[in-house]
Amino acid sequence: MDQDFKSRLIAAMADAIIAHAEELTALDSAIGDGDHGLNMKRGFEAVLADASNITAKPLPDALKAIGMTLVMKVGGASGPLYGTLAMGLGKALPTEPSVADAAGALGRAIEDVKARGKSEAGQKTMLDVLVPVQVAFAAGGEDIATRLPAVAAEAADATIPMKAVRGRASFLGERSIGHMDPGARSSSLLVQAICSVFDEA
Amino acid sequence: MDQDFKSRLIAAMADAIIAHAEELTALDSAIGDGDHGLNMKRGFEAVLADASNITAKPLPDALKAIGMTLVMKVGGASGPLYGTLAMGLGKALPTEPSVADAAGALGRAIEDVKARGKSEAGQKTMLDVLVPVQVAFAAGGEDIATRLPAVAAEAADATIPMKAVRGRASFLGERSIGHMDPGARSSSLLVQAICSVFDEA
Amino acid sequence: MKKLINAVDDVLTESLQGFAAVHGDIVALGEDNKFVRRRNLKPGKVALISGGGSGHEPLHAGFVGLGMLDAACPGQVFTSPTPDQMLAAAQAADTGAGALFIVKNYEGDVMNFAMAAEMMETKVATVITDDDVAVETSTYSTGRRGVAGTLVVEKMLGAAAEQGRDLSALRALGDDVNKRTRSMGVALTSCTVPAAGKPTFALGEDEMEMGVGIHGEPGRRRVKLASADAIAEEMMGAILTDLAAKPGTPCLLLVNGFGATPAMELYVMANAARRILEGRGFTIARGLVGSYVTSLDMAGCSLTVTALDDTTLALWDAPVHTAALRWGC
Amino acid sequence: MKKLINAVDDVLTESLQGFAAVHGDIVALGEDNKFVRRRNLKPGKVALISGGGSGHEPLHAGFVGLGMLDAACPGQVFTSPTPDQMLAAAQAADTGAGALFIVKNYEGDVMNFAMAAEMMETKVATVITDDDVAVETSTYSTGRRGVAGTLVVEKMLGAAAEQGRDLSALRALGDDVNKRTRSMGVALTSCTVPAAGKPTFALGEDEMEMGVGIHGEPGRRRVKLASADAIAEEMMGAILTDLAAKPGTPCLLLVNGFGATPAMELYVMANAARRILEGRGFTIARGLVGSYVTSLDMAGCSLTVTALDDTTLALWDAPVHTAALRWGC
Ligand SMILES: Nc1ncnc2c1ncn2[C@@H]1O[C@H](COP(=O)(O)OP(=O)(O)O)[C@@H](O)[C@H]1O
Ligand SMILES: Nc1ncnc2c1ncn2[C@@H]1O[C@H](COP(=O)(O)OP(=O)(O)O)[C@@H](O)[C@H]1O
Ligand SMILES: [Mg+2]
Ligand SMILES: [Mg+2]
Ligand SMILES: [Mg+2]
Ligand SMILES: [Mg+2]
Repeated sequence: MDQDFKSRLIAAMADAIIAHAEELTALDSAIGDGDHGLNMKRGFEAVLADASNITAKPLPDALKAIGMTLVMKVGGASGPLYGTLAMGLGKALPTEPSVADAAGALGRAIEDVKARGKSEAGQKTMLDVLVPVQVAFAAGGEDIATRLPAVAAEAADATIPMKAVRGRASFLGERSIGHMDPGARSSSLLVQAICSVFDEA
Repeated sequence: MDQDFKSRLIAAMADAIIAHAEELTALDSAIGDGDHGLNMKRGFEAVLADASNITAKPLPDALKAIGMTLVMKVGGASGPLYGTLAMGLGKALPTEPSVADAAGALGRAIEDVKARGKSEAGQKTMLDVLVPVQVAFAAGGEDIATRLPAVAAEAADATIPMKAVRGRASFLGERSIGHMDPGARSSSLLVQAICSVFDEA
Repeated sequence: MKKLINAVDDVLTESLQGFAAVHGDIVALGEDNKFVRRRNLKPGKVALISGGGSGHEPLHAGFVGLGMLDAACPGQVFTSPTPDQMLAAAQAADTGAGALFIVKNYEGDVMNFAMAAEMMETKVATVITDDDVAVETSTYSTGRRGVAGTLVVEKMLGAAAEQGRDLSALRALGDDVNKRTRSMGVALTSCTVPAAGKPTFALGEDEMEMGVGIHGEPGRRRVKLASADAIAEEMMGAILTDLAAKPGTPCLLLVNGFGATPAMELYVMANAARRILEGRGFTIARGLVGSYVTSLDMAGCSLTVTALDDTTLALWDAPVHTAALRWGC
Repeated sequence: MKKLINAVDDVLTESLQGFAAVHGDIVALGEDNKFVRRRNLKPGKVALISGGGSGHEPLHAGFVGLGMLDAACPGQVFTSPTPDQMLAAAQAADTGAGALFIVKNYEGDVMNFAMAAEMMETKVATVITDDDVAVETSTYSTGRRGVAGTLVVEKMLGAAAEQGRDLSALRALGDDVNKRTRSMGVALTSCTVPAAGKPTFALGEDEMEMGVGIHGEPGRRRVKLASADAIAEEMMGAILTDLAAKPGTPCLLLVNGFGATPAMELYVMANAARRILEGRGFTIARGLVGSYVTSLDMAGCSLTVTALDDTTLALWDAPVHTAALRWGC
């Protein structure tokens, strides 16, 4: 993967998060503490600021560097979780991965996230987007980069009727029902951003 | 002065203050600390509660008792001042005063108030009602009890354009201009209440 | 009106009862709640008695205890207490060396304490605090208000009284500390007097009241909301001009919250005030940040500067053990 | 949004700088504001390190000092600090006996402290506080939130660490104190996160949020504004049911303001809580009333009860010298 492509991936992710920061914060205000957008924005601004260093590295190291930056800059619950995801991908991916490599690596990175969060899909968290996206990705097929954003968006929507049992929203019990999980939304935004870059390619 | 007449005087004063407590507080909110109505109400409620004891005393002692009750219950600036006024009247009045006695006693009681407040008429305080009322009272003439309320009301109105140099309103300097002084208003209400009882008699 | 209270008429009583219950090791409540007294008096020491309208908590009851006040008389909310309260407090706290009244300069307070002093048969003297530079004075007017600087006067007098100074020495010291002390405040919101049920004044979403008093009295002027730095600049400018202390003078800086302003903002203001003081060549020898002289639930703060010398610095550092201020013991 | 601040992005830094300047005798600020450290460490003592999102001041930095914390890591407002902060704090505060992390039970905090613990090469243990009974727990959920009871855990652990207890004894003690401690809160208004610029939630003029968290998270239910007595009854009911302590047990009562509630109201609540506790046969051995674990400018308060025994009572009474709590020295 060349440096320019990595740059475009980082820019797309950062742009998506920054553009939707207020929306993410508003979602988090409803069932959390109203900082998810601010947290993610701070993290991806830091990644963006360090982009030339990061993209100079081979893909696995670049991902580990992104993960470390997210851990050190995002804070909150999403920092360690997205950081773990990125670092997990970095550990599992070869320098020039195939689609199958990527799907497998995502699966392993998601396991790391579950271990870090003591969580599973179905608990109204980012995992409710990450897991179905990984499943669809692993199933593969034509135009996968074109189809995944819809899978992610639907999965994020599907968190609305869920009752949270992880994350801050879990303190609300029944009252968490009826709102989209902010982390599910940010995951969906990131999937969309990444896919758009692959789509253009 | 018989006990019933003293009772009616107390009731008239207390009723007037209690009925206008919110108005007095609103005036004090504009250029003071918003408690004049509450203070006066608390004081006159205490006088009312003790009315049977008070009215059993001869006039001078009844006035001293009212003054002591006001001092101990009103608090703020108006407590010592109205208390001093009533105690001053009690000291200066004979048991069965003539109109001339009354005007003279009021004059001496007002001097006590000035000494207590280190103040003079013209400083946007209750004295701007008490002083002209005493002057008109001392001048005497027909239907004095019918004419004094208008003197008092006009005098209270005349405090509106004044700049305060005594009382809490003085901290405002120029900004005290354009509002009626709350103590001037309560004095005018008391004059009106007292005169109405004499008028009926 | 949103307040954690029961009936409006019971706020003061219940608050005092809660206070006395929680701080029963330090204070005792007088009959009819007329005063809050130091539990263990020190015989032979001049009794320091303060008081004023309620709604400024922890002032004054929170400053009763070793090294500060011997008694505090709580008036109704924002209303001076009455002479019977001061008489009862003096009777309870005076162990023979006389009583010193510490009174904030409001005519109500001054007159009520004066009446009490006239009625007393034992030795009494009075110190009046008037540290608020927001009020532009003239020789004809009532003068300035006593505000947060009163805390400094009470602390230093408390230490001196504990050391055994006599009544006239304490009165002179009180006047000296008051002269060394200047304050100014700003409000971002009004306060709401419980009995009134609605805000005392109305401020727009983008307005503040510069030079506000501690009862929500209007101040110098109503202005557009400004940054912490700009606010501190105006307040410190007025304070330092009036104080006219020599650069290099060690200062005590008190950043005082009005009741609804959290510590995070007070420390932002402390930082702003510090930069200004240091920029003008003053040293911050001591600092105190917190909500000590409040106006019910008003948002905003005041800044107070006391120009210290060796004596006043030592008095500030002396042990104090009250509900709201405690150090050295 | 009405706040005494400069630029939104500078609030945290400036507040920390103001704090460090005013309390320079007690604390020092770490590089890049990663942590606030006790100025004079005690060699051989286990280092107590806490931290969490900012906006709860004086928690935690205000509790750094003799007899309490050795370091506190401030996160962004309401956002857990990051592992580099805890690593830096541990490096600065650990004098060889290891570090104990005191963490409020939020997944963000727990995970960030866990990552730091995994990265550390020196001895480390963790105590998690979860005193908030407003959250109805189940075995599947994240459990309860850590709220104002964290102060009690930090104070008692601080005293025990000062006395030389080792890391595993301190961890066990921390768990014990946490189990003895229950809290619940109520909000009368929302708070406003500076970077968000508007209130986190909206409450009607006649509504309150019963069981609110310390970040303005919704609580058990939104209800009509009630009297102090009724509020205290519901909160103490939930606390005492859950605590299940024997009548007669001596208790510590903490009445904690959320930032915009003045002392007068807190003491009304203290009085209400006291009557309920005493009515149920408990003794209030110690009380603390003030704004210690806040939610920026939220109005409201929490009640905390700790069931004491001789050990925990002595640990509470032991000397402490921090910016926000000080006694015995
Ligand atoms: N244990 C967990 N497992 C997986 N995802 C989680 C977990 N806890 C929280 N999250 C995700 O993190 C999001 C919240 O992130 P953020 O608001 O940045 O942190 P915080 O909750 O600490 O304020 C949630 O919406 C949820 O998707
Ligand atoms: N020095 C004074 N001399 C005469 N009247 C005064 C003086 N100071 C205050 N007053 C009167 O008292 C009134 C205010 O009374 P009140 O509100 O009850 O007391 P406070 O100002 O202490 O709150 C003023 O409106 C004014 O008429
Ligand atoms: Mg959040
Ligand atoms: Mg008034
Ligand atoms: Mg008043
Ligand atoms: Mg958060």
